[in-house]
Amino acid sequence: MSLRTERTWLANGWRLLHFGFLTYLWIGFDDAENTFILLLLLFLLTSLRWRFELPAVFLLPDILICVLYFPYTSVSYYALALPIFEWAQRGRWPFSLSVFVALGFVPFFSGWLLWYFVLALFVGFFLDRYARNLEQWKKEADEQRKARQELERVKAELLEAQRSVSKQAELTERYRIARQLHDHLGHDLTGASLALQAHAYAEDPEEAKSLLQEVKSRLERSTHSLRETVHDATPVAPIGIENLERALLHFQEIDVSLRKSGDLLSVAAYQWSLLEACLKEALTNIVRHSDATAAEVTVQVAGAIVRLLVQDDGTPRENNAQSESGSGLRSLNMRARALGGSLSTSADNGFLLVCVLPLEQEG
Amino acid sequence: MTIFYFTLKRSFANLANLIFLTAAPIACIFLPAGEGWPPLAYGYAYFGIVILFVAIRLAQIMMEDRVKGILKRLSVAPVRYFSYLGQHLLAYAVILILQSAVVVLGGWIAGQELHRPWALFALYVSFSFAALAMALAWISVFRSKDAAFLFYMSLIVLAALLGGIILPLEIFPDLLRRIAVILPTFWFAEGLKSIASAQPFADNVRINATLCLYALVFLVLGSTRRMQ
Amino acid sequence: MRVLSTVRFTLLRLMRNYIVLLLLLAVPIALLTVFSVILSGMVDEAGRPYFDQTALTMVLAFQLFGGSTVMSYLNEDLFARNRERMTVAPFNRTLYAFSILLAGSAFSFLLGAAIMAYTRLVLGLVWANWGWTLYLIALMAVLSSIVCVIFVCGVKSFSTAERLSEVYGVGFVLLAGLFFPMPQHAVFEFMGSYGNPLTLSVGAVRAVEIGNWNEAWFQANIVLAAIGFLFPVMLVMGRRRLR
Amino acid sequence: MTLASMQSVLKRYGSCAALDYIDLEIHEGEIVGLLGPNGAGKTTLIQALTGILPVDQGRISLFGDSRNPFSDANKQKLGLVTQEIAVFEELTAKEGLEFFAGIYGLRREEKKKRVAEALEFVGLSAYANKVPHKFSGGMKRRLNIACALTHRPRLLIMDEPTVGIDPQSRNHILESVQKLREQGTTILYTTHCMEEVQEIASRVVILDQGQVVKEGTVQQLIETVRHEETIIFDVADPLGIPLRQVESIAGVSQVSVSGSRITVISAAGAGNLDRILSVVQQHSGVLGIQADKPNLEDVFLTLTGKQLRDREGSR
Repeated sequence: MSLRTERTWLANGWRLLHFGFLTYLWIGFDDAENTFILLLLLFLLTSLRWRFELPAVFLLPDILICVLYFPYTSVSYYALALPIFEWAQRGRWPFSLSVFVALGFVPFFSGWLLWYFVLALFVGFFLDRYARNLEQWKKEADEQRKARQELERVKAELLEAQRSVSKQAELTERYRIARQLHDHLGHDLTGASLALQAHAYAEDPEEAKSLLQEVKSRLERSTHSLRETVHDATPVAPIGIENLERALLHFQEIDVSLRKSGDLLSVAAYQWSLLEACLKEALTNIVRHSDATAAEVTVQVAGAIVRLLVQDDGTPRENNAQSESGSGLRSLNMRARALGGSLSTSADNGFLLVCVLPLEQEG
Repeated sequence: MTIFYFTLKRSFANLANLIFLTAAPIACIFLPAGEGWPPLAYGYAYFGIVILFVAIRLAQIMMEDRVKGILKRLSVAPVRYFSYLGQHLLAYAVILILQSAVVVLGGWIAGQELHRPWALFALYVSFSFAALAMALAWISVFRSKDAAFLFYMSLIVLAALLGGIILPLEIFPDLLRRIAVILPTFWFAEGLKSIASAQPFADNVRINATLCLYALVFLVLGSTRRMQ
Repeated sequence: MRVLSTVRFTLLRLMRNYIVLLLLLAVPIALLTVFSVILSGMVDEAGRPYFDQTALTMVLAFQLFGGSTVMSYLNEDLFARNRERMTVAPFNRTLYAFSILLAGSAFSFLLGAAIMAYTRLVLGLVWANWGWTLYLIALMAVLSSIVCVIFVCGVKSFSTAERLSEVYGVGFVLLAGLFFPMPQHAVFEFMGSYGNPLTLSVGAVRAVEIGNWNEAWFQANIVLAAIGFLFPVMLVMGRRRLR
Repeated sequence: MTLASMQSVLKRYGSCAALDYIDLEIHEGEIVGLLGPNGAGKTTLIQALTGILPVDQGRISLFGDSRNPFSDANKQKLGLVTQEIAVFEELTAKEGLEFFAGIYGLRREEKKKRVAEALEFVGLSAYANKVPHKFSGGMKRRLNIACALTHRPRLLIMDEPTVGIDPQSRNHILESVQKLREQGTTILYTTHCMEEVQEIASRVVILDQGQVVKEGTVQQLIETVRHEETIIFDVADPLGIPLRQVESIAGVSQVSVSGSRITVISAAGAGNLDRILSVVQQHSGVLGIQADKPNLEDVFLTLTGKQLRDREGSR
C-alpha cells in the first residue's frame, strides 16, 4: 500500500515539474491566450490519470491534442514529453520511442527538445525499474512474513510439545519413585510392621528378640533405601524461584528487589523456564533502553495463576526502543500464549512487563 | 435526493449564511458604474468575487461533514460517495445559478446596461462551476474550517487583483499580464470585457468553455474521498 | 501585579497566532508587492507615485481589522472557554481585559510598522514623515481595538460581534470609496470624509506631505476625539458585561 | 448465526500495528463489549469492521458475506454510532434524523414513523424541533445514537457512546442498549469504562496494543483472576496488631495500615478470611469488615499491569 503511494508520489512529482516547465515556456515565449487551453486540457487528462488507473491507450488523446496544436504553438512539441514519460513509466518504452518520430515534423529542430524528450524517457524508465524493484521487494517481504508466521506456528507447536513432554517426564519420574518406594521401602516397612505386631504377641523372649532384630534390620534397610531414593530424586540444578533469584544475583547493573508471595511450588518447571526468560529479557531491556536506577520484580502465585511483574523507575528512551526489543518480547508473547497465558508491556510509567500464566489444576 | 434536499436546507439554516447568500447579490445589482472601467457596472465585476466567496462557504459544509465524522456515518450507510458528492454539488450549483439569475434579472429590471444578459448569465454560471470545483479541491486539503476559509479568502483577494477584476489588466506590466491568464479570474474578467465590447458569439463560447475546463480539472482533483 | 505577569503570554499567543499573521501581515505584504509591480512608474496629476497613496491606504486600512484579535481573546478568556477559571481566580479581570486591549493594539501597531518597514526596505517607498504616519497607525489600532471591545461586550453572541467587526472594517473601506465610487449623497459624502477614520488618517498624512500641519492635526484630532468618546463607552459596556 | 467476523486482520499505521492479527466473531443476539484503554485499537477495529478503513491483511465478513462484505444490502443492516458527535448542528433533531432515514431509503409515512420512534426511544421527543446547537452533551450523545436507529439495524456498532456525559444520560443510554437487545438487535459496544461493560455486555473482548488479550463472559473473565480479594478491616487498635503475623498467613500477599484501617490483600478462598480475622481479633476489636470482589478493572490490571481508566476525561 505505502509502496504504491511512494511510486505515484514520484510520478506526480515529475508530472508537476513537467507542467511547471510547460507553463514557464508558455509565459516566456508564447502568450496567446488560446494556447493556454492546451495546457488546461493536458492538465485535465493528467489529473484524470492521477485519480484513476487508466490504461496506456488513454495517452492517445494527449498526443492528438498536441498534434492539433502543432501549427499554433511550439509548447505543444514539448508537451509530447508527457506521453513519452507515461509510456516509459508503464514499461511500454517502444511506444515512447515512436513519439520521437514527431521530432521529424518540427519546423525548427531544437536540441533542447530532443534532450527534454530523452530526459522524460529516462525518468519514466527509472520509475518503471524502481516500481518493479519495489514490487519484487514487497513480494519477498510478504514471503518472509509468511515464513516467519509459519515459524512462529511451529514454535508454538514445539512449545506445546515441550510442555507435554516435561509433564510426561514428571509423571514418569513420579511413577519411578512410587515404584521404588513400593518395591523396597514398602516391602520392608510392611515387613517391619508385621514383625512388630508379631512381637506384641510373642511369648518366647528368644523369638521376640529375633523379631526385633528383623524389625531393626528392615528399618535400617528402608532408611537406607529412602535416603537413596531421595538422593536420586533431588535435582542437582536449581529450579523454580531459586533460578530467578540466581539470575538476579548475577545481575548487578541496577538495584533489583524481589518480592514473592503464594505457593511457589505449584508452578511447573516449564513455566519457570518461561518466567526466567521473561525476567532476563526485561532486565536486558532495562539496561539497554532506559535510564532506570532500580527495578522491582514480583512473583505472585494466587489461585489459578502465576504472575510475574517487572517494573523499573526509568523513563524509556523513545525512538527505536520499541522496534529493537520487539522481536524478543514478541517471541516471549508467543510462548506465553502457547502456555495459555499472556504477556504485555507498557512504557507509560517506567518500563513494565507483566506475564501471567495459568497454573495446572491439581489432581 | 435526500442529500440534495437537506444540503439546500443546511445552506440556508445559518443566519449569517442566509444574509450572505441573499444580500450580497442584491447589493451587487445596485453598485454604480465606473468611467471606462470596469466594462459593466462595478457590481457585475465584484459579483465574481462574491461567487468565489459563496462557493467556499458552501463547500465548507462538506468539510464539516468530513471533520465531524458524518462522512464516516454515510460511508457505513448504503450510499455511494459519488452520489453524496454529486448531490451536494448539485445543490450548491442550484444556489449559485439562482443567485446569478437574480443578479442578471435584477440588473435588467433596475435598468443597468448589461449588453447581452444571456451571455452574462452563462458566464456567471460557468464561473460558478469553476469556483465550486476550486473550493472543493481547496477544502479537501484542509482539516480546520477556519484556516481553510481564511487562507482561501486571502487567495481570492490576490487572484481577483491579479486576474484583472479589481484593476484593469491593461495597466499591468507585461509579465504579470501573461501570468494572469493562468488564473480563472482572468477568464472571468475577459468574459465581462467580451460581453461589454460586443465580441462575436464564438468568443463567449470559448471563454465559457475554458471556465468549464477549469471546473473539470478541479473537480477531478477535489473529488478524492477522504475520511479524516 | 498579577495581571502584569500575563502580558508576556498574551503577547506570545498573539505572535503564534499564525492565521492573524497571515491575514494582517502576509496578505498586505503580498498585495503591496503586487501593487508595486502593477503601479510602478505611474503618477497622479500632482506628480506623486500612485503607489504611495495605495501603500498608505492599505497600511491604515488593515488597522481597521486589528481589533479582531483583541475581540477573540477577550471572548475566549472572559466570556467563553476560560470564563469560569478567570472568574474564580483572585485577580482583577477588568485590568486583565485592559491589558489584552493594550497588547492587541500594540501588536496591531507593530504589524502596521512592519508593513511600513517592508515597503521602505524592500519596495523602496519613501515615507514623507514616518513618525506622523506611525502616530496615525497607533491611533487607528487603538480605535479599532476599542470598537471591537464595545462589540464583544455589547452583543450577546460572539459570532454576531465578529460579523459586526467585519462590517466595521469592510464598511469603512467601502465608504472611503476604495472599491467603487460612493453615490452622491450627503450621508455618504460625510462618511467618506470626516466621518470615516480611514479617510481621516489618510488625509492627515497627506496633509503633512504638502506641509499643511493645521489640517493634519485637525484630522488626526478627530480620530483622537473618537477614541476619547468611545473609551468611556467601552468602560461602561465592559463593566456591565463583566459583572 | 455469526453476524460479523474478522480473521487475522492486520492494520498498520506506518510500522506500528494498530490491529495485530485480530480474530473476532459476533453472534446474533449478543452484546459484545470491546474493552481497552485509550489507544488500544478499538476505534481502528470498528473502522476496519465497517469498511471505513481498508485493512492490510485478513478477512472480514458481515452477515455471512466475506466476498463483498460492504455491499449496500449489508450496509442496510448495519448501524454505526460514531465516537464523534456526528449530527447536523444546523438542522433540528427531527430533520437530522429524517436525513439519515432518507439515506437508508425510508420514505414518507414510514420515515415519519421511524423518526418519531427513534426520538421517543432516546427520550428526545420533547426536543424534536430544537436545533442540537443548544443541547447538553448527553442529549447530543443520545441524538447521535438515534441517528443510527431509524433504519432498525440488525447489527449496531457503538463506538464509545458514553464519553463525557452526565450519569443520567449514561444510564438512559445503557437502558436503551438493553432495550435494543431485547428487540433483537446485536450490539458491538466499545468503551474504556468497565462498569458499563459489566452491566450490559453478554460477552467481553479485552483489547490491548492491537491484540485480543482475553475474551469471555464477564463471569468467566472474573473467574480467571478470582485469586485476590481485598479485605478492609476497621479496627479499634491498629497499632496492636502484629502485621508480621498477618503477613505470614498463607495466601496473604500484602498488608497495609492507614489510620484505623487495615487493608489485606489475600488469595480468595474459604477459610482465609476466617484465619485473618481470628488473628486480628486476638489483638484488637474489629469495628467493620469490607471485602471487595474482583471486577473487570482488576482483570485488566492483572493481565496487563495497566489501569483501564488512565486519562479518562481528557478528551
